[in-house]
Amino acid sequence: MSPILFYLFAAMTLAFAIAVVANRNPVASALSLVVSFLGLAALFVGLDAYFIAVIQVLVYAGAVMVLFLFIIMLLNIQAEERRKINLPAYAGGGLVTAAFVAQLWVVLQKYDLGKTAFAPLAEKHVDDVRNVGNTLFSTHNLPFQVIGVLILVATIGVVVLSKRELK
Amino acid sequence: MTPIPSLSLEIAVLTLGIVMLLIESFSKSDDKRGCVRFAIAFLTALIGFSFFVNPHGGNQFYAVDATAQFFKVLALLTTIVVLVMALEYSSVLAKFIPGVTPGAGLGEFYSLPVFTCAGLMFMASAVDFLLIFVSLELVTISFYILVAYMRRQSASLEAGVKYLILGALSTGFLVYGITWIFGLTGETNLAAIQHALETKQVATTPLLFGLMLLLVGLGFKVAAVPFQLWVPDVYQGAPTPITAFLSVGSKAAGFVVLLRVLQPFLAVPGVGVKVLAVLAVMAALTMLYGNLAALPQDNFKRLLAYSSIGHAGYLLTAVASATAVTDTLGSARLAVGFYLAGYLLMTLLSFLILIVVARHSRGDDILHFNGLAKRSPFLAFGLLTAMLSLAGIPFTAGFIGKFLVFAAAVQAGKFWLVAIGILTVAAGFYYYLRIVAAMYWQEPNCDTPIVIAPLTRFTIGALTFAVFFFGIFPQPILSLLKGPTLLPQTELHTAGR
Amino acid sequence: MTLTLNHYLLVSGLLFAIGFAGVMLRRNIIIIFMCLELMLNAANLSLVAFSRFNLVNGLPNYNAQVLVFFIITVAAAEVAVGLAIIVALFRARQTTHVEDINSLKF
Amino acid sequence: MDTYAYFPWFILLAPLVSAVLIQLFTRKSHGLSATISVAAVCFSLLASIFVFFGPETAHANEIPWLDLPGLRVPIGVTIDALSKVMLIVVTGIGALVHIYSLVYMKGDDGEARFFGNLSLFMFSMLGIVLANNFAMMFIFWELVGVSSYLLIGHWHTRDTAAAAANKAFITNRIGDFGFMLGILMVWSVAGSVVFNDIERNLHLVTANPVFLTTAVLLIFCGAVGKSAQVPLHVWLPDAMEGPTPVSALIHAATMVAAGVYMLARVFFLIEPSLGAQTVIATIGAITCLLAALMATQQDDIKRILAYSTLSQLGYMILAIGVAAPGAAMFHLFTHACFKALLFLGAGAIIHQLHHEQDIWKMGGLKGKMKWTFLTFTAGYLALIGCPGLSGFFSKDAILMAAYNRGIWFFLPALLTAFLTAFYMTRLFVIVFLGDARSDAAKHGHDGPVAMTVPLMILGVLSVIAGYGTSHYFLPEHEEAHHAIVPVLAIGAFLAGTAGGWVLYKGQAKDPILIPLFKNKFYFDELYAALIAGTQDLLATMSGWFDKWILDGLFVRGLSGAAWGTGFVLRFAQIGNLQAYAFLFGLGVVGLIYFLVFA
Amino acid sequence: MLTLIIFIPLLAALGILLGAPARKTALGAAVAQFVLTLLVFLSYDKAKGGFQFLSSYPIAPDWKLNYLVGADGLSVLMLLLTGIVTLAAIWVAPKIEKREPLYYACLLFITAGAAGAFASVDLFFLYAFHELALIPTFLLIGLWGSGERHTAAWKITIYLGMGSFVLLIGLIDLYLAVPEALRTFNLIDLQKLASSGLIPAAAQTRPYIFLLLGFGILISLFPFHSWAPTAYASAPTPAAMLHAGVLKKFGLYGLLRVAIPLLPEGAKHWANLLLILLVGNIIYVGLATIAQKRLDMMLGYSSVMHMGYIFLGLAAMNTIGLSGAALLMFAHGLSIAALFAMAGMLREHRPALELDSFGGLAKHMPALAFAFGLAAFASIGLPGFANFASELTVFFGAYKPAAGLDASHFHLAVVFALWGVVISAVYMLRAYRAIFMGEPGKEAAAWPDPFKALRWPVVILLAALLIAGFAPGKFLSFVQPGFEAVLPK
Repeated sequence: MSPILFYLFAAMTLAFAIAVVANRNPVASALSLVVSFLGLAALFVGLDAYFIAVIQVLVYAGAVMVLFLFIIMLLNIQAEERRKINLPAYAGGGLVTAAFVAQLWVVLQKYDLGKTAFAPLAEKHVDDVRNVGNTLFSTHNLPFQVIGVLILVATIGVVVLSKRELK
Repeated sequence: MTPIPSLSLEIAVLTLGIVMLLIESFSKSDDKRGCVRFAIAFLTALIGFSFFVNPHGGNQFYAVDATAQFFKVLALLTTIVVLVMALEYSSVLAKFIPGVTPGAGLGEFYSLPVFTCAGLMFMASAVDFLLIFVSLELVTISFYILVAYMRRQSASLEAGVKYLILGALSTGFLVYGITWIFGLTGETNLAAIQHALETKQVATTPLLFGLMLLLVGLGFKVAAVPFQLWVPDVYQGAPTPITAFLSVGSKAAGFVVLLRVLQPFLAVPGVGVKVLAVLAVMAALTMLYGNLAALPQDNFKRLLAYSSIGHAGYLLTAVASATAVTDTLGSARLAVGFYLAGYLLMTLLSFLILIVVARHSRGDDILHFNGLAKRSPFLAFGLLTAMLSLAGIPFTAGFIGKFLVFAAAVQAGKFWLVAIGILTVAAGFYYYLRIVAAMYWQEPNCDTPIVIAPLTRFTIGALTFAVFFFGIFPQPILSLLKGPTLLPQTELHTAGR
Repeated sequence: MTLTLNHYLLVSGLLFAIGFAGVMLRRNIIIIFMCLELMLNAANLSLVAFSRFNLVNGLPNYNAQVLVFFIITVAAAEVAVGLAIIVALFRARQTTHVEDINSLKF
Repeated sequence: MDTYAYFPWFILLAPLVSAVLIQLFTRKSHGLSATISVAAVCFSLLASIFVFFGPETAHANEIPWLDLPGLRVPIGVTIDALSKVMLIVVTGIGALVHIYSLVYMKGDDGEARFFGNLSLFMFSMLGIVLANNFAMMFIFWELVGVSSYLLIGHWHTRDTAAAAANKAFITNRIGDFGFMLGILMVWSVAGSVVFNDIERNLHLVTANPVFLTTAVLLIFCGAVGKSAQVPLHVWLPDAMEGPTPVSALIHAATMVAAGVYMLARVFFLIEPSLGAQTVIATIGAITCLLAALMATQQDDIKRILAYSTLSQLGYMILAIGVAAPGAAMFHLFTHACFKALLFLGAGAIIHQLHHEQDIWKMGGLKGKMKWTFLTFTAGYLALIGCPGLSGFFSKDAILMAAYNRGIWFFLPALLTAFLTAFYMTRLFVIVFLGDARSDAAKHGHDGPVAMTVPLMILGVLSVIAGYGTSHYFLPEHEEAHHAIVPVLAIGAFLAGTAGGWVLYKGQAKDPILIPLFKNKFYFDELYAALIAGTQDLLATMSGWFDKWILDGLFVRGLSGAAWGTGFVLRFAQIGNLQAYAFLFGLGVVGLIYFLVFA
Repeated sequence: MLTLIIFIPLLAALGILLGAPARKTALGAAVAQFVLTLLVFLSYDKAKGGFQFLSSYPIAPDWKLNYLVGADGLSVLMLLLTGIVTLAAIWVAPKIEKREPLYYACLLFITAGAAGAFASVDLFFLYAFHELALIPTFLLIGLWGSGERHTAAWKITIYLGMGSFVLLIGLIDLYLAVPEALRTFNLIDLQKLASSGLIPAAAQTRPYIFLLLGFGILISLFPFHSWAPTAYASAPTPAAMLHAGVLKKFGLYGLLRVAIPLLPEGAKHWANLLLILLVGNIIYVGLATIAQKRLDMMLGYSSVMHMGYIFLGLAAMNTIGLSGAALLMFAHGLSIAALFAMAGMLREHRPALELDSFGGLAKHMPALAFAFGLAAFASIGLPGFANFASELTVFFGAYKPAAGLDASHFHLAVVFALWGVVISAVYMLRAYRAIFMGEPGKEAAAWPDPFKALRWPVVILLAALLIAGFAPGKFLSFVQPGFEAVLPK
């Protein structure tokens, strides 16, 4: 991926991520999130992870975001009412974030190996889906089964937690 | 008999869960108690079978070793007692969940712990970040549901939300930490990571950074300061059986993962010592926070929450003293294992009695235990046992646990931790004995007779006995804990290459 | 100028930090939840980057990609359960505002 | 082992058996108790006489009491000239006092208890006499302290008696403090507490003169307490709160002399240390002078005698200090006779006058209590050193020894002789001569036979005790005999008697008043202030510190602080999810800093 | 046999909790225990020496941990003390109005714990058995105590609980000080290791200070004593007797059995510290005792003070000192138990036991006055009682301490200790005078002489004191060979 595209998508991802946090309107936040994830998917493509990129778009931008929006609509949540802004909390949160970023920066500076470029792949076009699928269903079968259980449990949970009260 | 493959235990538990779900779906009767009793019997039988599983085998994700077997037994045991609690608690639960008839909607409440149990068992065996992550999330997500289960009680929902948000936050850190570790070593299997760390030159700073992120995630699971804040609120709000499950199961699994995850890094120069130091600081803070903040509590459930933080501190002390490689006295793994076993018995005992008493006294404050020795000497004695064990009085399992923890700390020469430990133990004496004082010194303020279901009575009796038994004869647990080292030396090389 | 691993790691880290900041700063639970998703995705990004960086036999490390797949799945399940809880809470208290849910304290 | 070896044990055990029997079984029966006690003491007396005339059995059999490596404490007896005569004194006077007490204590509520305690005292005192080692002596030393305590406090409902008993015991304990330390010091170098062993290893003790002097002086502390020497003399006058027979036996004749006896017993230690001798002699001289001065202004008949006892004890100590233990023992012997006599006489008077003790409320008893008067006179003359009576000889021996040592020891002794004559004459004149000054005194008469017979026996003894006995005590070869000493002594005697006679003949109240003497040089006040200023103050301070600082600040404070910290920590648990997330983040950042960058 | 001594009270306690008649069962158990301890005392073969009556049961083979009981001369003596005081304490217990079964069960638990601790030849059980008494004490003081009983119960429990953990650290440290292959909890084996120099001198100082502080807290070593007076003052009579008389001796027993023989170099290293603290016990606490206005507090403080003498004997680290200390433990246990027993009788009339509220009791309660007088004099060291003989021995021992210790420091300590004898006379006589002497008040004249209550319990205690006082050599010969064997030459 050319650096320009990288910068573009990275900026897009980050900018809309900030928008998620900054927007007062939940719907706007949700939509910003979708755009951010799209940017992310593009970055995945740039890393030759096509399957993941597709999944990202399908699951996140498709399913999860719809769910979010759906709930926001269902609960009819308006823009966050203008409550008193808790300045110390904002300042504190900001400071912690800044500190975390600073630490991350230093860590990256000390990670010399990370300053090298990516090595090229052995072949130009990798059979991404096949490889992932192969791994998933052969060697990584056990965690995959556990994921299945997890989804079962989540399903039960959602049913239990949101089934209607019978009067 | 021929050895049973280890994985069959988890499969059996999952099958049980699914069968319970099917019964819930297709059974005409609303009364699921028979089903629960069956589950209890089944799980009890599984504990028996677990001693016959093949001690070898496993693969890159799934280890079969003494630690795993031991923690699986703990998970099964916890689940059994939680189910007993759930039966005892069902009348309370029924009030707070929607349903036409009294028993409706309870079936899931009984089956979810079984799935959680499977998750805990997977965690006990997990030696690859993939399986660790997945099984951890299985456990966590079922806990989200269980904590928020009482939909009509806003406290339960509030607890659910808090657990959800903070849990997800910690998951974020955990995943990010795994990312870094993977990125630096190129492996997700712990043995492979160890191999990589031994052979490859890995940049220390990013490694520490990743490790710390990992510790954040695991620290959350085991309720270590400063990631303990969810504990009191969630414990108090959750249905009591779930609180017990959280404080025992989740914590035990957290510690087994912590022990396994730490293992590869301890030998790395410049990393192991620092990690242990940071763990020691966390341990000290955790002991102090849990035990001191418990002092002014008046609600027994919340008090147990703080106490559970305190115990996490002792366990962390042992982890932070992980230097001894042998299985003798002073080994951290032994200390953690035994401590957790004792902690399990006494905590479950306390919660079980709490459920019974709270139902009859209509409240779970300390003053509701006033004069319990007169109202029900049996319960009072059970709770006395639990409190003594939690406080660390000899001849109880809790004492042997503390003994091992302190032995590990002394062995490691961490005397400042020991000093804090002693101070906090003294604080612990105060708040645990407050319950004893309430039960024995005070006059009862309500004299409704306490009726105890036979199964509950039996469980209380058995747990009480076990607390004393393992306090006097620690050898059975020691033998269980003895065994091959943490990581399977076979199949070091991962398949993904 | 070539792209290095650190470029991706930086983006991922910033994304993580933004998500984290959102969790600390926003007061609407649903938005907090979105921010948590941001954090998970930040991890995904660095995972994919590392996977591409740590080539195995000239191919990306598929271990990591499978992990990303799992993370996405788990995140989806988490969102489902989480939103169910939030809905239940909203039904009980008519709010999704964190400051309103502090009956359990001290 | 010959039969004689058993006798010392009989002497020792008879009173013990009596004491135990009385305390355990016959408390209710006064008559029986008294009989048992008297029988026991008579038995001891008889046995003592046998022993006295028996052969010297220095190594009678021993019973091991403690037997540890390096520390052997036997219960064993020493029979030598010293102990033989002391046995006779103790049992003899003891027997007389017991008999006397039969009458004196008749009808007392605690008669049985009294006799029980008296027997206990006899046992303890005889133990001191017979002891063949320091530790055993210390055991009985303590026991006489206790029996003295019990007997002084016999009338325990009286507050003054209780106070006096406490004072006596504690003052003695202070003396014992030094005594024990001295014993330890000697033992630590000599390796044994048995007198014979120490004597054998004397060179080890004397190797270091400073050490020796310290040790001897510490041992001397014991004597200071027991024999009521300045500055630990204050208990003895107060001890007169006890029944008079007790005063006679314990606080005049025997127990208080135990200090002197002990010093004589360990004289082999004192002998090599001139420094210690000087200190001992000085203390003795000061005591005899001060006590005599105090005696001149007392009004209580028993107190006058008590101060006189102090003064005479001072003499004995002085004698020890001037290296004349023989003279000291001689004086001890004669003093025991006449002082017991005087006390018993005073007791007879007090008994007949319904417990009146103020000499100014007596008077004219010469005619009414004839026997008492006669015997008292004998004792009086013996005490003041009337030539020809026992006191004269013994006092003369002491004065001679003091004179030989130096004029500074001799002069106080001489002055004391003068004062003794003065105050005893004062007493004698006021009590027996002149007119009766109270109703009780008008109706006085002699006591029953059991009372007068002991008086008579003692009276005879007081007169004759000086004849034929001196060789028994004093060394064969006198160093130097100065004629001037007896002359001066007789002079002092004459001057004192005359002075007393002239001043007090016919007086109804005291013509002279010297507050310093009357108030006993303000020792009691000084000590009261000292105790209040040091011990009580320290006690109060310690008590306060313990309650408020150690327990309050540290123990309760610490637990309070823990609780308070817990209370504050709870506020981290504010219930707000956002706050939790923030703290969580803070923790993350902090720990990353700590782990990665610190 | 030793197992029986431990388990008879335990079984009796369980029986009582399950409904057996409380007082009868308890008394029966106490008598049985007493007879057994006496039997052990009489049948102990002094000529053979060492640990006898050994029996063991494996508990945790991984740690070479066994339930191992046995008794040498010291244990035999302490067991006898336990038997005597338990019998007296249970006998003297007054009528209990509420929850009688629990009361007696607690007492029996305490005695079982004490007996177990004294009979264990295994470090782990030595420690564990002692703790058996902690909670019963808590319940006893809190439920049946007097005055500020709750505060007192909290203080003693938390203080001692914490002390026990300090002690535990010391024991662990000691266990780990031995080379790994040889590690054991077995005291006999440990002793062999120590004697053959396998516990290096450098590794002895740290465990010793932990043990000293841990045991010290249990013994109320200055300045960790403030739990004791209040607890004893508030505790019901039998509990105070058992605790002050027997249980407190456990700490000393531990020092004698564990700390000093196994860690002699450590003991020497810390000897000066111990001297300072024990002088604090004797002088400071002694003075504080004088300042007390209540009999129970005074007795509590006095028992703290007397610990100083025992420490003095221990500190000397020679046969004389240790033997004297051992006998003094025995003697002090009996005398303080007797005093507390009688204080309990007085408490029936004046619950606060203020000294000023009594007076002149000797007149109408001669038996009590007599018995109290004996006990009081015993405690301040009257010859004829074991206290005197043992204190004397301690002084001798301390004056010539073992080689390697600074004798001049010990001389100074002995000076203070001897002065303490004066102090103890002051407070004890003051109290005796305030209670028993003087003119009795009107009310007091009507109080009956508790002759019956005194008759057996107190007589047993005093008789034992007298026997040991008259023949201390016999008792010392139980402990002396043992000490001689373990002390470094």
